[in-house]
Amino acid sequence: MAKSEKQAYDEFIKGIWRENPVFVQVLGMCPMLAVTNSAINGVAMGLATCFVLVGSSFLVSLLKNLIPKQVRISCFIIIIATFVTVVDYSLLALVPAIHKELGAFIPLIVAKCLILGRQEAFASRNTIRMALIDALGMAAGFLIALVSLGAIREILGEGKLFGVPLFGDNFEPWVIMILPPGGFITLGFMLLFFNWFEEKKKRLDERAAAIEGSDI
Amino acid sequence: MGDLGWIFISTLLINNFVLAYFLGLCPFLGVSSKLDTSFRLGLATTFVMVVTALCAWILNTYVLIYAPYLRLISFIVVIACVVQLIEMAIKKLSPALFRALGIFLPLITTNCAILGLAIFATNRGYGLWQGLVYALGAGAGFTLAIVLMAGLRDETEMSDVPTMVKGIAFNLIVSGILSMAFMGFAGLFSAS
Amino acid sequence: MNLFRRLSNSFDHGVHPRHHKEQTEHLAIQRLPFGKRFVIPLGQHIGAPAKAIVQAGDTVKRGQMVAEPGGFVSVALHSPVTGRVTDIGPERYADGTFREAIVIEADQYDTQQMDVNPIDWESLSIEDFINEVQKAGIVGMGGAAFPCHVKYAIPDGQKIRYLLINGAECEPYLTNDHRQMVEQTDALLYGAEIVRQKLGAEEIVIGVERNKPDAIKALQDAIKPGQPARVMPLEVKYPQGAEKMLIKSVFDIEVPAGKLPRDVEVAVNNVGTIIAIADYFQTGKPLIERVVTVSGPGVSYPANLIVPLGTPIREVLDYAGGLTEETRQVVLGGPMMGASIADLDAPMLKGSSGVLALTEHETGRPQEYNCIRCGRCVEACPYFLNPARFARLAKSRMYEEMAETYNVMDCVECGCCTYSCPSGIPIVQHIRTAKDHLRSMKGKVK
Amino acid sequence: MTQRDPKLLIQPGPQLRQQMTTPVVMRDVWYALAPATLAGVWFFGMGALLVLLTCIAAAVLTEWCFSPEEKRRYFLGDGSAILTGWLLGLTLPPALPLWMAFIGGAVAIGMGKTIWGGMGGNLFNPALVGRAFLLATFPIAMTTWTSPGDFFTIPASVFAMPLMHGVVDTVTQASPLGLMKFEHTSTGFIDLLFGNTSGSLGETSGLLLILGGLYLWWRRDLDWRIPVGILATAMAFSLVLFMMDSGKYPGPIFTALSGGMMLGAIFMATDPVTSPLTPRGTWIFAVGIGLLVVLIRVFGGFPEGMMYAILLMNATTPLIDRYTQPRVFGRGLDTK
Amino acid sequence: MSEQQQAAAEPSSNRLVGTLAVAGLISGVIIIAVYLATFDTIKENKARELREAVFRVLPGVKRMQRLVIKDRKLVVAHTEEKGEEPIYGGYDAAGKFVGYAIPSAGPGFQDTVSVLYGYQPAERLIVGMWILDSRETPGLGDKIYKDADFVANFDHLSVDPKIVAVKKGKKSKPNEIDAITGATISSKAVVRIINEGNGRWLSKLPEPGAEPLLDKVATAAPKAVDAEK
Ligand SMILES: Cc1cc2nc3c(=O)[nH]c(=O)nc-3n(C[C@H](O)[C@H](O)[C@H](O)COP(=O)(O)O)c2cc1C
Ligand SMILES: Cc1cc2nc3c(=O)[nH]c(=O)nc-3n(C[C@H](O)[C@H](O)[C@H](O)COP(=O)(O)O)c2cc1C
Ligand SMILES: Cc1cc2nc3c(=O)[nH]c(=O)nc-3n(C[C@H](O)[C@H](O)[C@H](O)COP(=O)(O)O)c2cc1C
Ligand SMILES: Cc1cc2nc3c(=O)[nH]c(=O)nc-3n(C[C@H](O)[C@H](O)[C@H](O)CO)c2cc1C
Ligand code: SF4
Ligand code: SF4
Ligand code: SF4
Ligand code: SF4
Ligand code: FES
Repeated sequence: MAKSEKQAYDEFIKGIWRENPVFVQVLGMCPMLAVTNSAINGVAMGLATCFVLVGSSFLVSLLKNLIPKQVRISCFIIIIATFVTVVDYSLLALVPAIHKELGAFIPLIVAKCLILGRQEAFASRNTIRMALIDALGMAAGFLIALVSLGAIREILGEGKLFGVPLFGDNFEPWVIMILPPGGFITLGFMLLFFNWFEEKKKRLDERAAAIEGSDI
Repeated sequence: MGDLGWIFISTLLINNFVLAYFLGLCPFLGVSSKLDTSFRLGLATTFVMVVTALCAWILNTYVLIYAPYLRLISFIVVIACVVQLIEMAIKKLSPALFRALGIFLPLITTNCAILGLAIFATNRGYGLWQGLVYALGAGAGFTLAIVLMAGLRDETEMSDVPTMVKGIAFNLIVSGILSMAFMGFAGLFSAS
Repeated sequence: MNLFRRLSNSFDHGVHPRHHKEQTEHLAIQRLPFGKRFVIPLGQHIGAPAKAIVQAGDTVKRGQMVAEPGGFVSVALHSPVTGRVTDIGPERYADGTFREAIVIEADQYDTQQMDVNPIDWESLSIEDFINEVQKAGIVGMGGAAFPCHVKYAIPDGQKIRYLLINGAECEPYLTNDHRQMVEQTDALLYGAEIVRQKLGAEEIVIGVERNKPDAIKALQDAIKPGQPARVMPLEVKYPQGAEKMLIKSVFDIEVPAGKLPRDVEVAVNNVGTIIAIADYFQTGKPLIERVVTVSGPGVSYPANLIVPLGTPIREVLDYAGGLTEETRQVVLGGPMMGASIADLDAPMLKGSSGVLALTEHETGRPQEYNCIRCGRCVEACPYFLNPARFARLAKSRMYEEMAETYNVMDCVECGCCTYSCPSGIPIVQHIRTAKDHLRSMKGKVK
Repeated sequence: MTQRDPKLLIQPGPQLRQQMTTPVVMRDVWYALAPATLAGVWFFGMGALLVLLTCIAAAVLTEWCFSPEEKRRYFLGDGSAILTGWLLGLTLPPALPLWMAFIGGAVAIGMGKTIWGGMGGNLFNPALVGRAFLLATFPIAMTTWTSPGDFFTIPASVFAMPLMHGVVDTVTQASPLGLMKFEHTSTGFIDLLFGNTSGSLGETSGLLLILGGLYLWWRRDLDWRIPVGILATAMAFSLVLFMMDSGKYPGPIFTALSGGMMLGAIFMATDPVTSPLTPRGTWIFAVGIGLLVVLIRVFGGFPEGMMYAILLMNATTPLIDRYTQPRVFGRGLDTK
Repeated sequence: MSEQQQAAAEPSSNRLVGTLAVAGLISGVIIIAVYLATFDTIKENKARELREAVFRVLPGVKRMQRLVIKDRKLVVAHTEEKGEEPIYGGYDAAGKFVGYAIPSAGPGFQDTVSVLYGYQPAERLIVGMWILDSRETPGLGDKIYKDADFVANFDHLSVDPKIVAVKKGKKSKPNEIDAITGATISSKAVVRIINEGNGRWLSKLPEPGAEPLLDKVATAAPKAVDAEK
């Protein structure tokens, strides 16, 4: 069982780092950039996406043997759309203030290839347990990305984090960060940082390999 | 609110779907640096958008007032079916047009800008003509953005962009600059 | 813009380098004394190499044919001196390669008189005329060394209306054509008349840049009433002498890409070429010597010299006072189109119009910067190409696009783009690389 | 016997080069900018000079940090980073906090130039990328214009703590364009020409900028089509509007002399790197800028449209270049 | 899906349609369940939002009701109909008419701005203004609702001949407001939107004193709620 534990752990972690849907696969960005101008919006959008992803992965892997191949995409989409509608109504009922900011973009979760892609690539081929773990991992990765993006934009753009002022009254907000260009630029620089990190790691690995090689 | 001209200018320039709403980013960032392809993708998208606006209006007027909860599902299903039908129709009627636009049609169906258009037009309570103009503006805006981007990328393919930046990160930052430039249109025709 | 260009008799674009002609333009042509050893490469013209018809040890007379044409696009070679053939074998060429050549040792005691006779050109048929020109070894003296008679072989259905004589001499430093126009005006007009009549052309037009007023005047004065000839003063601009530019300037006709001047009913010849033809038919002297400008800040006594072909470059330079300390580079031809050479013992050829010694000041290369897209090259290119694009595309090895979208093959390598680039980008070099690549690819496909 | 002469160089042709080099071009632009800059500093005082120097320092520092080591010497040596900082500085409000100016300079080079591969690779005017970023980031500080004042008094806002507001203690006054747009008041022609108005350093003295432009034109560093095209288009467009309603719309002279029009048309739209290569393209580019400037100034949300007009046309430059290739000599003729 | 199943024969089209139908059915059931579960809350949220806005723009108002133009007459209409453009009537505790709350919208700096403003017909005054929806720039344009000074401009503002925005501090006439420095455009947009609303509505409103009476039956209904609740 240890092996499967390890495997499950790997499955989970890969979504957060190695195959992070945002930073590595750069998927499903559209609604994300529009709404992540504050950390709380990032959390809300992230959770909404998580719910849809996990819910539909569960259902898809549950029903995978019943759905004929020819109509699987349509079925997936119907399942996803169902969950999205559920999220939409729930947010509207429970947190109308947040729904007002995200509202228009929530239905767009349907169109994110990230979610459909997970159904197609993973949930429809794996056990319920693995599908759930995979979905949770991806969702966590997505959530982390959204929250960090929202946090950066909120900190610079308003001097706050989750609405709490950080720098005192005299802070000069960087308005661009909450405007559309700020979304592009922030994500661009985050990816840049990711690339830089990966490159650095690769170079270190190479050097380590070279040293090992020279020993022989 | 009903000024059609302003709706068009606004969606084309001020609230450009790509540069201000981040819709249709995948084709925008990923598809191509080939001008010709981008332009045709833009045209096809505009076309699908207009059809979508029409469908959305029909649904909103005749179906969804009775069953608002079916909005999302019905939009998706109807858009997918209609695009499929159009694709078949074009293939039959005009092979030339099909060669020009056809291969893009299935791709476009999954593009969030289309669904976004239907949802936004509904949220704004647009009527038929307003919705159609909105779709036209959004499609033209998408085309404008993607064609400009294709030009920029084509040009930079030959310069020595640092490897670390190359790829999506670079495209995003360039989009940021483009989006900044488009801010110049803010307030157009609403101030005077 | 266009109207302005028309009024000043010129083409669009091009560059205005300082022409530096003042060093030699007033110096009468002198004769370079005969040296000892002459090297006559068999393939010094465009087309098939000539075939040697002498053997080592043979004695030859000055003006005697030593090699016959190796095909239709090929010409005969003649001995520049009376002497003895010492060797036939590979000899070093100015560009450093080795090529088959006939080596002739001059007879120190000979008077170097020629045993030749004038030719009655008027009775020659056009075919015989072409044969004679080929036999005389005459090639284009404007630099390309293209066999002259090939130009005269007009296919059926085409005709020549104008004989255009290229006296532009747009390359800086060079004044050999200039001096010939001044000193050998009658020979030039006589030669022109021969070619005109043989080709059945209606008119002779001599295009001369305005910086040679004495040549323009001399020609105008010498044209006899009734001779269908006129002189056309041209704007001083490089590359005014490139044949298609010249045709544009003179007749306002664009020779379509990939076509020849004859497709627009024009034949273009260099001044030196026409004089060589006049010499041959008037006296029977084949092409064994040519006028060469020796100039540049690196020589002490610039001059215009009649140089027997095959003379080592060193002897030409020595006659002009030798190279000064500051000399960094020796160029064969003009400074724009000419090639720099490192081997001064290589021979002077039919196409060598000048020997220039340049110093650091002229030849120093600027630090290469990235292209700043300033557009100077675009506005310099007389062919309306986009050299900046070439440089960029070539850097990314996108050669096919260069040819398909941007017509790189139309480039004549005139060098205007490189000349005008403030970022010091060797654009022409990039273009040559691309062309070489494209040609080799084409070879492979076929 | 056939010995290669060791002293002689072999170089591919052409052997001659004209004398102009990129660093010389850049330095020419410095000289051309100097008089207008000095005048601006004279009008606005030491504070403005500090803002300008900060921009230059930030630009150079950023260039140094991010250019690849092997190219660093050339990138810095060509003097274009200084020029970018300088031009940015000329477009900023004279009382802008220095830390903001620093960010502007860094963004101009970092986002406007180095990520594009350095000199020559960028497709947007770096100085304007920096300015657009600043305007969108600190819109209030960037639109707080002070009137020309005493030379030695430095506004306190200049020394604001990093990340904090600057307190503007000098007299603020709307720029001529702001007055025009929001209050329909025109500023005198003479004031505009000599620069005694509120605005940024480089917005002020039209006359000296024109002189600088003439110098550059004489040195052949500048494509005359761009300033001429921009000014002609903008003036014609505003003349049409002016004739329709002279109370509401500014006249052509005001349009030409106010705001960043001169600086933009002469020094920024002409940035060779970001303007089209082909002569025909250059005309289109210039006309496009002229139209956009007036459109944004008159109908848009901003009093000044020069920056956005240039950036927008920068974005179209690759397309313009592609579709305005000159007709190659001897091609595309209608031959029989 | 396992290899064997994939290799199996094509499922019949009945099965395909059936699967889709079942999927649709299940999803329909889920959606309707959620819809019904959230229906009341959502409705209540919306009503509350509107209510709050109306009471904000009409100070002193205790009750409200929805009014529409029908046959060129302003009448009470509790139920929504398509194509209607409603305004809201506000009444004090005694049931006496106080003023109208009029929605209007138009282009702002970025996008459409929706405004609700209170209008008192007797004195021809604007008595309050609230932004229902806008996408103006945070920190600049959003001051049209975040800046209390600006909102306060719209208390006792004369609509004759029309409202005018002037530079901050220059306000001198009863029909003028101070624009926000740095957001002149948004300020002017609000003014223009209100002027447009007035243009659309003022001529259609009944004579002062002839306003529709407070509909006793509807008081408890969500459309006209008691403010003290
Ligand atoms: C860029 C360029 C410049 C040229 N300049 C001259 C020139 O100044 N004088 C000249 O006689 N030929 C010049 N030529 C060569 C002419 O194009 C052409 O070959 C010559 O005039 C034909 O005469 P020829 O065959 O008698 O030499 C030039 C060629 C090129 C490509
Ligand atoms: C196969 C061939 C045939 C040519 N025929 C002619 C011709 O009939 N007439 C002519 O003027 N030039 C002819 N040329 C010469 C070229 O057009 C050109 O004059 C020559 O390459 C010298 O180049 P330049 O004039 O640019 O120096 C021919 C060249 C080749 C390779
Ligand atoms: C990024 C940015 C966002 C802006 N947003 C708004 C806005 O939402 N509303 C507005 O009226 N002005 C906005 N402006 C300012 C206008 O462009 C214009 O400069 C301003 O209305 C002039 O106002 P003033 O004369 O009151 O300073 C913005 C400016 C920038 C740079
Ligand atoms: C005439 C001229 C104008 C220039 N204008 C600008 C400018 O507006 N902004 C800028 O950053 N650099 C300018 N430069 C400098 C340089 O071209 C610029 O930094 C490059 O864009 C960097 O790649 C200019 C250079 C010249 C020769
Ligand atoms: S498939 Fe969809 S989500 Fe994925 S990259 Fe393309 S558009 Fe984006
Ligand atoms: S696929 Fe569509 S939804 Fe997904 S990121 Fe791209 S445009 Fe947005
Ligand atoms: S070398 Fe070629 S590209 Fe350059 S200017 Fe001459 S013809 Fe044009
Ligand atoms: S002249 Fe040089 S720097 Fe200018 S555009 Fe041409 S290649 Fe680029
Ligand atoms: S003189 Fe012009 S190149 Fe020969």
